[in-house]
Amino acid sequence: MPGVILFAILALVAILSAIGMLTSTNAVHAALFLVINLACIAVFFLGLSAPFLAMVQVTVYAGAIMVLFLFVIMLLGAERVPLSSRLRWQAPLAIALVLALLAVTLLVAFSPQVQGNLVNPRPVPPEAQGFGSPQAVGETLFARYLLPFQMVGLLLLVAMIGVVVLTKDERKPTGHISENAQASDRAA
Amino acid sequence: MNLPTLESINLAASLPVLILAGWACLLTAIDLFISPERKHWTAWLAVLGLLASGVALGFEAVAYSQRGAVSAFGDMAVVDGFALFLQGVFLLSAFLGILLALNYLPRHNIERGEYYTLLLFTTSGMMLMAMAADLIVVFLALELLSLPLYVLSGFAHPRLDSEEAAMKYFLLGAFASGFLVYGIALTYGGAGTTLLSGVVEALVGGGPAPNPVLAIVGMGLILVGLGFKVAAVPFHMWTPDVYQGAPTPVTAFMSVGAKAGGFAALLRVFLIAFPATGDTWGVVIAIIAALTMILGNVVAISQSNVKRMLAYSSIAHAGYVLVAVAAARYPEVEPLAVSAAVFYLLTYAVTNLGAFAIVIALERDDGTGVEVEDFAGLAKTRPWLAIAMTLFMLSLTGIPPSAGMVGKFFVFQAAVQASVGDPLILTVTIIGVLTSVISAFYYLRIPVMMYFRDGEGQANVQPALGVALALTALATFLLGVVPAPFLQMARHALLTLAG
Amino acid sequence: MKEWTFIAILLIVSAMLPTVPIMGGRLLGPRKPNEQKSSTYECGVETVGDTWVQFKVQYYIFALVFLVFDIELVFLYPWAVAYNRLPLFGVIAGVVFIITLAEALIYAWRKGALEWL
Amino acid sequence: MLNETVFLVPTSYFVILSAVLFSIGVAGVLLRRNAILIFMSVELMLNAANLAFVAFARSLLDQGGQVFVFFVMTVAAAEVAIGLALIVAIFRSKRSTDIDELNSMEG
Repeated sequence: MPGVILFAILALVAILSAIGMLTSTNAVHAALFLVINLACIAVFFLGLSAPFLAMVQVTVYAGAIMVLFLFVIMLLGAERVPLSSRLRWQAPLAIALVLALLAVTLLVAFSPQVQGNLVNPRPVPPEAQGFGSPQAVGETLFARYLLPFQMVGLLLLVAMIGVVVLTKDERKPTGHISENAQASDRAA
Repeated sequence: MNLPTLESINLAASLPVLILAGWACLLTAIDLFISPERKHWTAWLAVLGLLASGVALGFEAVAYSQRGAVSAFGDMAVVDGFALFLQGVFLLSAFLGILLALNYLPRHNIERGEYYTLLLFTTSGMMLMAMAADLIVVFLALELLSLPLYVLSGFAHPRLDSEEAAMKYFLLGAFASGFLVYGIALTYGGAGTTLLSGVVEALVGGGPAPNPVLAIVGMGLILVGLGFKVAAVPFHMWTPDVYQGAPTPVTAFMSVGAKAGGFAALLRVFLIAFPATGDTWGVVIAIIAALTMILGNVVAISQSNVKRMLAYSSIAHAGYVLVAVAAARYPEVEPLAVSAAVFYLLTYAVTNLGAFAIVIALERDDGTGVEVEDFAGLAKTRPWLAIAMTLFMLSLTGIPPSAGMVGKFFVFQAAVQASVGDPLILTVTIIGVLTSVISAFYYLRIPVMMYFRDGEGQANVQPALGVALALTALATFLLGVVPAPFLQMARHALLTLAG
Repeated sequence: MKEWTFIAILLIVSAMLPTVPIMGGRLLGPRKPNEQKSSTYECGVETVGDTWVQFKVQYYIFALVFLVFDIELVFLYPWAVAYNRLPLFGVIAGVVFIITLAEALIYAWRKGALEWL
Repeated sequence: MLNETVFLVPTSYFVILSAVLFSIGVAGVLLRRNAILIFMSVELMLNAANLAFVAFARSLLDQGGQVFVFFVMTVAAAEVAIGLALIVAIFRSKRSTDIDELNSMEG
């Protein structure tokens, strides 16, 4: 029975931190709430026998991506964030839409057919002992998923080109640069 | 776990994509050593890459006609008629995209080598999307297609509206891929595999953990994700601002390429993975198609900026292709409907790139000059330009002798065949015909402005743009007058199950 | 299975080490704030300018380049671990991946994304 | 301890949790105005999908689900790289990240 209790605690922490991120006025607090959420999910990965993914989640997601978010928030000093939504009718419509989405997914998740044939996790059989370990992930990745692997290589190259194009400005300065860009360059 | 052997990877079948992607990487390196003044060399090298990929595609098509469809990269990708025909459309639109940009970029002082390499990356993403046989490849191809487009739409980045366009496109794109990933997650849960051919077994009760209800909810979320990419109605809000803000050659390529890529994914996922639940998604897509056609055409009437008008027209044309997709759920109509949709994408690509080429010709350096009034009196000052624009507008409306007419006729023929037992498709077809009539109003407004109003319609057609204009005008006319060879090719563009 | 318990204990202990003294100090320590004590300490000098001083974009580009190569590393780890059980083209795929990202590095370096000053 | 006994919780619990987190993410995107917060909500949505993926992979004992999560993470990282570069570019020329001020092109 300890599993359900641990699951309940972690699920509660995850949901609360997600709501915290949603409602916090300070961008830095929102980022830290998201880090807590990522940590909870990393522990879930550990529990679902995906240890390698848990480590990747911590190093890549919480480690690199959230650091970048905090970096940008600090860089832009944009941490005082107004909570009020822009148009009056926008908020209720959005909430209604989200509740409908939630209702559908929960309805389905609780429906008998789904519950019936959802396979519950059996204890890991001896021959699949290395399930989720880096070897297992590596073997599957480099045997069956070769094409996606190469596409990720291309994606990272494109991301690098995109970053350089968007931030480095190497054109000949002529009249076309709008004055506020020059102003901000002088100020930065 | 079926370990793929070397010949099941068979690189030969997917040679066009490999050439293009490899050449894009190589060109990124070569471009580093080209001085800023001679960036057009990168453009011509990119065109060279496209031609090489086109030649490989030709050989592959010949091989395909002999031995039929074959799967590549294990069972991750499939090379069938559908993939080859669409890869041809992507290569053509990329080639015209480069021609459009060749003179536009230096004139607006945003000339950088990366434009052409990013264009090649987007095209390789689209080609991979056309041959995807696994939901992972669909997702990654969608990302490989979208990331360069986010950067390209923000290419004139000190200019604020280009950055805003990129920002809106980026946020909506990320939001859509969030839905797509969650949809794939639920489909994986319901079917036990992400292979498209595997999913179809699970829905019928086979597969490791058959859970059809979960797979159907997943399918709905995938439809939302791809709906954003194709700019169908409930998810189209981003289109006008992004199309207006992005540099015009990027808008032209985005309205043609990204849309065709989105439809490639839509057709492949829904016709291969979810044929069994055809009646659920068939109704939804038919309703979305009707809404898209109505809203796209009606709102376009009130637009004075031609770029925004073409944005709403691209939404409307997505609606017509969606009609073909909705009709394709009946197995007996599927071959005709798929080739109709694919042929429509070809005609739309050629016509829309031509229309945008003329908008580029008229656009002055500071981005103005694209209002409808600026076309006044163009017939007198630039007669050839006026004739070409009239041809494009006729084609977009679907009036003979243009390519658009054949495309629409083909789609409506498929829809009529499908609507024999289905009143909904019948009503959608009627709506389609009515909205085409409405669209005549805002399309033909421009030829009227050119011929019957006087004004000093001035435009500068630079060499590369002239070539693009000539090609698109010729193609629109030829596809309209003698469509037989292309229709024949489209008929071979059939979907086959992978693996 | 036991190694996870060690990691769990490590996490708990490392979490406790900083929090216990801070919480202890806050709860047990006497609280007598005065104007002098509660001003921000800037080595005895009055603070000048606001705290969110802006730094150069250059640092930000460096962080992005780090992110891209962090991902590469995460992909190469399973490649290295499952190296001996890979078919030939699995190895070739890894090599092609490394070459692609080496080119990304050359591109970033040549375009000056790696300058620091 | 963690692996064998503890988490033998039925898979539907994880599906429900990921559905709730996904809905919170969607709400975040629709309600917040700051570009960075919208972006974080998208990350939350992707994380909810990752959780569902790993739960299904565990119940089916199929490694494919975990590899997909691997790819989702790298795609999210690439998206973050470009998205934040865009946010910085916009901020340098407009000094604000409030997305409803991005209206210089109202139709």
